[in-house]
Amino acid sequence: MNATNPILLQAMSVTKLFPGVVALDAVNFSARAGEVHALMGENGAGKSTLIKVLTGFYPRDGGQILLDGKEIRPKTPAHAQQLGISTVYQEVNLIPTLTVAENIYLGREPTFFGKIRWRRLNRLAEQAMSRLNLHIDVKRDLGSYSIAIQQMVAIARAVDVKAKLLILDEPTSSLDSGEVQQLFAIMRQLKSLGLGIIFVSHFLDQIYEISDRITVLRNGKLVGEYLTRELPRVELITKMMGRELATFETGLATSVASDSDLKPPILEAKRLGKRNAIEPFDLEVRQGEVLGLAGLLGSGRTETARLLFGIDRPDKGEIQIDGERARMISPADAIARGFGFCSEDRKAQGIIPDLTVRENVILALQASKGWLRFFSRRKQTELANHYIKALNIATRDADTPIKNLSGGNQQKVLLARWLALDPRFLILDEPTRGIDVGAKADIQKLILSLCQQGKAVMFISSELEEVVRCSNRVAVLRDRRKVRELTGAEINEHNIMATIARSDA
Amino acid sequence: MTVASAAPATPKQPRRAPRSLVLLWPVLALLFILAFNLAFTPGFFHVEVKQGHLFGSLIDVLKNAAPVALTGIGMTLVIATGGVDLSVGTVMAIAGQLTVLLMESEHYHWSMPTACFAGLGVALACGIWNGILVGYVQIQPIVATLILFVSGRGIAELISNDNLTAHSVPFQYLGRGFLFGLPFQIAIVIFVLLVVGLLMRRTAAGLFIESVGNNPVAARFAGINERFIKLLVYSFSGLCAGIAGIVVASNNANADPHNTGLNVELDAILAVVIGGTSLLGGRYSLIGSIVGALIIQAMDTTILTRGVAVEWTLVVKAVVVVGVCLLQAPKFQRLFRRK
Amino acid sequence: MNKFTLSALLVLSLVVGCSKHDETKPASVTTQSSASTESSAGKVVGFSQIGAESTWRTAETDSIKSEAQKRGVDLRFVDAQGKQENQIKALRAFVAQHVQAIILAPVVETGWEPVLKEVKAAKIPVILVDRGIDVKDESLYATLIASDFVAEGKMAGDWLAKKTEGKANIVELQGTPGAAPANDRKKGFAEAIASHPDMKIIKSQTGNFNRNDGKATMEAFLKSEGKNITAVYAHNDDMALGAIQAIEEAGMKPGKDIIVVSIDGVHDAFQAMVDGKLNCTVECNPLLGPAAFDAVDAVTSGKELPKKTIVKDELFEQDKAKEVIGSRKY
Amino acid sequence: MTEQANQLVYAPPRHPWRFRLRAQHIPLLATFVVCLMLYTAACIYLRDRGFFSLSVFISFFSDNAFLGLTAIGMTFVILSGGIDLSVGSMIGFTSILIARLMNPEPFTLFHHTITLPVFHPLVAIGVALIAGSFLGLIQGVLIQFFELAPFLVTLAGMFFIHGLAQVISLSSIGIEHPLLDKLSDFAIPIGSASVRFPEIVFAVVALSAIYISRYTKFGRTIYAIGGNEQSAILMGLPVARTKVLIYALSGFCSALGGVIYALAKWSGQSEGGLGLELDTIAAVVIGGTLLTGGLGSILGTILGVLIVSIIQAAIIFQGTLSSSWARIMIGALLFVFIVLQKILSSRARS
Repeated sequence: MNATNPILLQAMSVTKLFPGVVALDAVNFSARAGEVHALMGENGAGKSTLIKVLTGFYPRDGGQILLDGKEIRPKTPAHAQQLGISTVYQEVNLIPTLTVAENIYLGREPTFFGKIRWRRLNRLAEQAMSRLNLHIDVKRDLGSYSIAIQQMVAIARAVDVKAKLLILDEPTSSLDSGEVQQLFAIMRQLKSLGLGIIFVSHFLDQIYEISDRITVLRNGKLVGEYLTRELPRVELITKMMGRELATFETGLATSVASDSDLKPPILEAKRLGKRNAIEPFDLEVRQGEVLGLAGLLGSGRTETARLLFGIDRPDKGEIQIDGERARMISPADAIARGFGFCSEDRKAQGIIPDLTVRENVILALQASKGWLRFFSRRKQTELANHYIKALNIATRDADTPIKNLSGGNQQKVLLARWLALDPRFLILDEPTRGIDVGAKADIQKLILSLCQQGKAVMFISSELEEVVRCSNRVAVLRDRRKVRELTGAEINEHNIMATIARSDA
Repeated sequence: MTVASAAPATPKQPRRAPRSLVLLWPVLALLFILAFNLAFTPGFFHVEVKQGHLFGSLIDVLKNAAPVALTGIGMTLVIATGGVDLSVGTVMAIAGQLTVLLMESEHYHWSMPTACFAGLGVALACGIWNGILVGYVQIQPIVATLILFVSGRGIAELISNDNLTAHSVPFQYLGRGFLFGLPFQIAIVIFVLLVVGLLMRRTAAGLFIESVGNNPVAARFAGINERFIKLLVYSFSGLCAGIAGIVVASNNANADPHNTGLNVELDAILAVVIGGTSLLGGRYSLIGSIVGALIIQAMDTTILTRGVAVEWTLVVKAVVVVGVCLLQAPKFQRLFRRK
Repeated sequence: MNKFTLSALLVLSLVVGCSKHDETKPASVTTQSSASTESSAGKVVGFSQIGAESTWRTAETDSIKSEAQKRGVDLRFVDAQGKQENQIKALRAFVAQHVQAIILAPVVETGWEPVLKEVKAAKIPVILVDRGIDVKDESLYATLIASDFVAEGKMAGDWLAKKTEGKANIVELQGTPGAAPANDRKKGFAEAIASHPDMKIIKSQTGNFNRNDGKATMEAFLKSEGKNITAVYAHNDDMALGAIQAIEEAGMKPGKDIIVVSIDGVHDAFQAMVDGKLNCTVECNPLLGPAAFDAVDAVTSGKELPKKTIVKDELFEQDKAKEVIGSRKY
Repeated sequence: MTEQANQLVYAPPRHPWRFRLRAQHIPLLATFVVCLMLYTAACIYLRDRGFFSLSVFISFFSDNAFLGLTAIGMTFVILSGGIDLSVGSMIGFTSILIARLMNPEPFTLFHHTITLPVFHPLVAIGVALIAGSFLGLIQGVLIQFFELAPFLVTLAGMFFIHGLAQVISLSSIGIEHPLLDKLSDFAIPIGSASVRFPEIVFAVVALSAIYISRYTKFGRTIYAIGGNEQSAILMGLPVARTKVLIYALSGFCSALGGVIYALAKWSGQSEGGLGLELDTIAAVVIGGTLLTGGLGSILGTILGVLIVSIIQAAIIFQGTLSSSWARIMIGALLFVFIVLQKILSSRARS
C-alpha cells in the first residue's frame, strides 16, 4: 500500500444526533481502494454509528459522503449495497432457518423466467464457499452450523455482491485463530483485487497484522488517522482511552497462590456427558481457583458449562457438590446451590432488553429468593447503584432500560447480576467478547479478586492469552472431548495450542 | 461513554416512553370519546339518583365494562408473558353455569359462598389446564387455549343445557347491587385490581412475568422458573374469567351456557392492547387495560345510546379501534410532528 | 410403532367413550305422539341441527331426539355449531350413509340449492323444520314444518296496536344481525304497525338474542329516551327478560310503565307474565319432533305432503299464562 | 494471534442425524404420520357408515375448499411472523358482495338514491377479488408503515370487514345465473367419485402457492422475514413491500375462498365464514408452521386442513354425539393430535 491508493469513500464532517446526544460529531473518515482500514475506539466511541450511517441504516444529520468522488446518500442497507458498500456485522445477520446457499444468494438468486434455479444456486454457493476454503454442505440450514461458519457465510455473501467497499464490523469476535487466519487470507486476496475494506475489531494483534491504516474515534469525535506501521500499540491504546495504559495494566496478578489444590472441591463432575454435546469427562472445581476452559469454538466449552449449570440434562454421569451427588435439572437448582453462569450470548440469553439496569441486576438474586421476598425499590436501587459504581457501568441512571446501553456495559450489568448473588462458583463464558480493552482489564481484575475471596471461577475465553493470564488450572477441550488438564507452570499458550492442535486423542 | 448510554442500541425499536406516559394515549382516547358524547349526545353525562343509587349512561359504562375489565386484568398478565388466552369467554360460561347450578338445583342447594368458590375453583382448574399446556407441554398459546375455546362451551352445556335462573338475593347483589351508590361490580373490579396490583408491586411476580415475556431464555438462565410463571398467569387468567362469569350470571340473575362470554376474549385482548401492553410480551400496564375496557364499553354504550343502525355498528367500532391504536403508534405520531 | 397404535387406540376410545355417554343420557323431554310407532322403526334418519345457541333450540333438538328414540328410529344427529358449511357437510355425510330421510333445520334461507340437488339425486326426501329456505325448485324438499316468523312479528305488532290503541313509542331489541328470525320478526312487526301512524319505533338495536346484551341495550335506551319509551318489542324472550331487569333497575315497572312484548314462549317468559312483568309472548313451538317424524313416515311410504305445514303459533297474555304455566314443557 | 494458529484447519461439526433431513421436514413428517393414523382410525371406527370411500375423501377438499384457500393465504402470513384474523369475515364479505352485485337493490347515499346495474357473475367475482386484496393491502400498510401489531390490525379488520358485509346486506341473498348451473354440473369423474370446481380451484391455488413459496424470490423473502426480519432488512431484501403484499395475498386467498363459498352455495351471507380464522390458524399450526414465523410449508398446511376436515367429518359421520359432546370431542381430538405431533417431532429430533 502507498499514499497513491485512490480514495474510494470519503466522509466529511458526518454528524449524527440521537435524542439528547451527539453520537457522531463532524467526523472525517476516508477509505482507500486496496487498503484495510481499521476503525478503532472504545465501546460507544461511535464506530457502529459511523458504519450504520455509511450503510444507510441511519440517515445522517449533517456532512457529506462521497463514493468515487460522487456524493451518495444511502437510504437503506440495500441501497448502500447497490452503490457498492457491503457490510458484515458482528452478530450474524443471516436467516438461520434457510440453507447456507440461500443465505448467500438471497435477494439475487439465479432465476429462469422468475423461477429460482436451485441447482445452479447451490453450485454457485459451493464455489463461493470454496473460494473461502470452506467445503461444507451448502444445502443444510445455516442454523445447524457454528457461529464461525455462519460468519464465513456472511462474508461470502458480502463479497459476492461485487462490492467496492467491504465493511467488517467485528467479524472476528466469534472466530478462533485458525478461522481468523482464513479470514485474513481472504481479506488480503480481496485487497489485492482493489477492494477497500473497513475493519473493526477489538483485537490489537489482528489490527496490527492486517490493517494498513487506523482511524481512532473517541466519544463521537475523530481523534486522528494514522498509518498502522507508524503507530505503536501503547500510543494507539492511549488515543483510544484518553488515558495511559499503565493505569489499567497494573494490579493484574499473574498467578494466584498454587495451594488451591489443597482446598476441597466445590464441584466434581464424574463421567458427565451428553450425546452430541460433550463426551463424558471428569472435572473438579476447587475453592479459590480460576479454572480456564480452552479450546476452539464448538469444542464443547459452552456445552460443558451448560451441563454444570443445569441448563441441559446430562445423559451420562453425575455431578457431586461438596462431595454429595446433586440433582440439577434447571438453572434455578444451580443458583440455589450458589452457582452463577454468565452466558456467551448476551443478547439472546443474557439481557432482558426492556427492563431497567436495576431490574436486570437484581433478577437472579430475586429469583433465588423467590417471588414473595421482594426487595424494596430502595434496596434495589442501592444494589444497582453499588454495581454501577463498582464496575464503572456507563449509564444515565439505574432506571435506564438496559437495551439503551452499549454492548460492553450490558456485559457489565450481567456480571453485576451474578456478582449480586455472591456465588461460590461463577461460570463466565466469553465475558470479554466484543468489549473494549479497559473493560476487559476490569473484568480480568474482577475474576482475580473473586478467587482471592475464596470463590471458584470457571473462565471460558477464545483469547488464550487471557486464559493463561487468569487461570490456575486449564482444561483443554477438543472435538467435544476434554483432552488434557494443565496446571501451574504448564499453563502457557504454547502448551495449550499444542494440545488443541494434536490430532491423536 | 455517556454517548453510548443514551443512543438506542436497537434502532428499530423506538425508545419506550416512561411508564406514566404509556397511559397518556389511552386516557386521551377515552377522554375524546367522552368529549364527543358531551358535545353530541344529549343526556350522556346526565347522572341522577334513583332508588338510592346513581343512574346514568356513565354509570352504565363503568358497570358494563366490568366483565371485560376483569378478564382484561388476567389477560394483561398472560400477554405480558408473550402469550394469549382465547378461552376466557368459555371459562366465564363454565364458571357461571356451575355456580348457579349448585345454588339453584334441587340436588345440591349449596350456599352462595360455597357455590361461588366452586365456580371459581373450576375456572382456576381451566386456567391451570391452559397453564400446563403452555408452560409444561409447551404448546403455542393460541393453539393451547384454542382447545378450551372450542370445547369449553360444550362443558358448560354439559353442566346444564338450560338457562338457569338465579333467585338468590345475595348472589344477585354481586352483579346488580350497589355500594355507596355505585354498582357493586365496580367494587369487585377495584378489589381485583388492587390485589393484583399489590401482588405485582410488593412481590417479585411482576418482575418475573415481565422478564419471561421479554426474554424467556435469559429469564430461565437467571434462575426464574418460567414454566411455573406461565402456569401462574394462565391460572390467574382463568380465575379472573371465573369472577367475570359469576358477575355476569349475577347481573342477569341467570346463567346461560350458550351466550355467556361470547366474543369476550376478543374484547379483552383489545382492551389490553389499547391499554398499551405489547402483544410481544414484556412491559404491561394493568391500569391501561382497565382504561382499554372503559374505551370499548364507552364506545359500545355510545353506539347504543346514539341509535347507530345495527348494520353500521361493527364498522364504527372497527374505525374507532384503529383510530385509537394509530394515535398510540409512534410512527403515526411522528407523521404529524414533522408537519 | 407401539406409540402409534397406542395413540390410535386413545383416539378411538375417546370417540367410543363419549358416544356411549350420550346414549345413556336420559331424554329430558317427553312428547306426546299421535302416529303409530311401528312404521318408522329401524329407519335411519339424519337430522342436521343448527346448533345449541339457545334454550329454544335445545328444546327442539330434544323433542326430535326423544321422538326418534320412542319410534325406534336410528337417528344420525349432527350439530352444525351455527355454520351452514357444517350443515352442508352433514347432508353430504347423510347421503354417503344412505339414510332414508333427512330432517333439516336450515340456519339461513339461501345457499341450499346445490347440495339439495345432490340429495335429491340420491332420492332421499328432505323435511325442513322450523325455518324455510329460498329455492326456485320446490321439489328439492318434501315439506316444511315451521312457524312463520313474519306472522309472529305481525301478531306481536297487532297485539301491541290493540293494547295501546295505536299509540306507542316503541324500542325494538333485534336478534343477532343477519339471522333469519331477526329479519323476519322485524319485518312482520313493521308491517303490523305501518297502519298506525302514532306507533313509532324510536330506537332499534341488536341484543343478539341473549339476556346480557338485551339488558345492556335496554339500559342504553332508557338513558337516552327515558320516560319517552312506552313499549318494548323484543325478538325473543331472553332479550325481553334482560330488558325487564333493566327497566326495574331504572326504577320503573315493566308491564305497567312500559309494555313488554316478545316472541318464543319459553318457561321463564311465562313466569315473568305470571309476575306481571311481561305483557305477552307469541309462542314459537319448538316441539316439532312428532310432526317431523309423521312427515318422515308419510314421505317414505310414498304419500304426498303439503309443501308447507305452518305450526300454529299462539299468543299468550298474562291471564292465560297463569292457567298454562304448569303444563309448559320447555 | 500465534503462528501455530495457521495449522488449525476448521472441521465442520458432525450433523446430529444421519439422514439428510432438514429441521423443517420433521414436523411435516410427524403431521403426515398422524394424519394417516387419524384417517385409518376413523375409517376403522366408522366403517359401517361408509366413511372409507373416495367420494368422502374428495369431499374433505370440496367441503373445505374455502378453509384450504384461507389457510394457504394464512400460511404466508404466519411464515412471515404475522397473523391475519380477518380471513373469516372476508368470506362473508366477498360472498355477500358478489350476491349484491348480481342482485342490486337501490340504496341511498347522501340523500341520492343510487341503483346499480345487474352485474355478470364474472365481473362480480372480479370486483370481489379486487376488493378483498385491497382490504388485505390496507391492513398490510397499517402493519408495516405504522408498526401496529398484526394481531390488532387484523382483529379490527375482522370487525370492519364483517361490518361492511352487514352494511351491504344483513339478510342472505340468493343468486342465480346460467353460468352457475354449468359450473355446478361440471365434474371430472374419477372412479366412483368426481372432482368438481372447488377442489380444482383449491388444487390450482395450492400448487401455485407451493411454487411461490419454493421457487420465487417473493416466496423466499417471506421465509427470510419470518426467520429474522432485522437480518432480512440488512440483507437488502424488499421487506416492506413483501410484508404489505403478503397481507394483500392473504386477502386475495380468503376473497377467493368467499368466491368459492358463494358459487358453491348460490348465495351470499354476511355471516358466512364467521369464526373461520381460528380453524384456519389451527390448520396452519397443525401443519407444522410455527407461529413465530420462518418455519413451515404449504404442503404442511394442506395436511393440516386435511386433519381438521377429518376430525370434523368423523364427528359428522359418527352422528350420535350431542352438541355439547361434539364440541368437547373436537377439542379433545385437537389436543390429542397436537400432543402426539409434539411427541413425534421431539422423538425424531433426538
